[in-house]
Amino acid sequence: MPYSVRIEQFEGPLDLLLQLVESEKLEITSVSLLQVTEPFVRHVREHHGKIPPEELADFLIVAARLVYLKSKAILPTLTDPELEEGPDLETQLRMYKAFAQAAAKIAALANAGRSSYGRIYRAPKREAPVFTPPNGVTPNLLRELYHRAARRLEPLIALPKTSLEHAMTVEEKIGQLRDRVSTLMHSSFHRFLSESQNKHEMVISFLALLELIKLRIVRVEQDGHFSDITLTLTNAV
Amino acid sequence: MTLDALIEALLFATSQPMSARKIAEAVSQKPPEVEDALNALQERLASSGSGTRLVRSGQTAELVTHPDAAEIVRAALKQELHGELSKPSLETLSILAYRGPMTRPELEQIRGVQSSLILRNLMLRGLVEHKEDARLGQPTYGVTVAFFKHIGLSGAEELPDYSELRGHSAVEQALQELVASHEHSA
Amino acid sequence: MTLDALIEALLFATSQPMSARKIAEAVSQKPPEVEDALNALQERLASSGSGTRLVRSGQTAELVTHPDAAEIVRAALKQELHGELSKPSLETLSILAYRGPMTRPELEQIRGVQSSLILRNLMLRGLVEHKEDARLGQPTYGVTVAFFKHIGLSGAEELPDYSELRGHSAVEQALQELVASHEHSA
Repeated sequence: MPYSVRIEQFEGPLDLLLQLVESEKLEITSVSLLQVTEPFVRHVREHHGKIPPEELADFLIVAARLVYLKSKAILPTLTDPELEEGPDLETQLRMYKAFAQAAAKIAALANAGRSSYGRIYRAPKREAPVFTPPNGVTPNLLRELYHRAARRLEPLIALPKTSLEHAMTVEEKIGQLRDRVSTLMHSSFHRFLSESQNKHEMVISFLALLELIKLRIVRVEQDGHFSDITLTLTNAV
Repeated sequence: MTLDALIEALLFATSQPMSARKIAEAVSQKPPEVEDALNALQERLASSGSGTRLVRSGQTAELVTHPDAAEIVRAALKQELHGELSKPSLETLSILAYRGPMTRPELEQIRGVQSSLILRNLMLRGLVEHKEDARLGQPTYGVTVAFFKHIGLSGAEELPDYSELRGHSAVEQALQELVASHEHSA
Repeated sequence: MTLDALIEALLFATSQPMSARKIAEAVSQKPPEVEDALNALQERLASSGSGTRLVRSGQTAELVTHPDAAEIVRAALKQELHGELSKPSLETLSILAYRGPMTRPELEQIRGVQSSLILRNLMLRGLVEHKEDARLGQPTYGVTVAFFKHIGLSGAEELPDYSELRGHSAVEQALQELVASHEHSA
């Protein structure tokens, strides 16, 4: 499917998050975000194949930030500078909501059909077609400008591929994790996270972990309030 | 909105002289009402310090610029025709030289920007013209022979690295996306 | 003839959006005088019951028909209603209309999603354009005069709840944090 069409079909992660919060008739608070973490992650999982590849990473990042919030609630010592970076999700969602409401008003204006129209330019009749070449244009300048325009397209064409490379599939990661858990049996949550190479991988690890817990493949154990979480493979596999 | 304002908008947008009968049809009013409104419009433009005026000859009416602005307006239009080409115009010219003839959507797909005004300007200057072959139901545009001659070439083939750059893979792929999106939306 | 009438005649004759800089050149006046005259023109058209109005976005101005005349003008031009804008398009246009010009990372910070394709799409449709000022080494984007024509407003100030959203404190905070994190990672 061409990139120009694909983009129109799916709304972003904040839109999804806002819809979930509103469908539960909740205010936007840190607590309500915790409440919609599960449906959000479930939605991302279920619509995985339908999310445009260039947007997948953004959905995963929001999912990761939600899971991070939730994990922090049970494991207060957990901190990750990267996931803490930038405005918090709550602020971001409030801001998004303000613009989503404005967009609805703009939509009403657009649909009212009250457009303005400019003039149609009509060349004066008496002026015969003129030839007024610009100064200083050379074949080499044309070459340079054309080449530059063509080069400008390259990142756009590479976009779906680079985005996909960014967002490794959750399923793949689950497989890896399952293998790791089978061999190790015990795996520390902290170590698990620290082994992630970058933010994106961490995001996926988070999701995969959540997945495994929900599928009852992994059991999460925590000895004390501030101690590390231990991951254990259950008999389900 | 008053009838005279409505008629003003109509004459403004269509940009050509219109007969009172056609105006009456367009605004769904009777000729006497239109006649009154045309008088009101003429008077309002004259008394409100407008830069435009209503000219009437026989049964037709036309909006034109005020004669006091004639000199400046003429100079500006001349400047548009003879001044330096803007960067976007030069880029458009180079894309049409290497890759033309092409349709406007194809050109825009490569530039990534809506380009109708630029095409209009390049055509007014005789640097770009409609070519014979239409594609996807759209007219195609290419640079004129006169322009090639002006830069000392007998045709596109003599442009530096012509065959290599004409088939530039990024350009090729962008144009294929356009075809694909057409098929998709069809 | 007053400067605002002269500019009205100029915009009428060139029949396209013009930047304040180009207008200033054409009428041989300084930018502040042109700015004042554009305001006066906008005011005069609004208060004299004109069928036309001045639409402005950033530094660009265009003379267009009044939205009250939309139906009649559309019929006379044999134009169809504009196609509906998708939800992501509306969202992006709204953010840029209220808060623009802004860079792509700033836009993405608010939308929470990668936006290069939607920006490209809107630029192809002529609803969004690069604006002159770059920030953080990035180009900035804003809505065009064509966008305001489409929704029948004369400029950003007429947007619903404009001042409220323009100064939205959450937006302010988020964008500031974005700048901070940029500086941090730089």
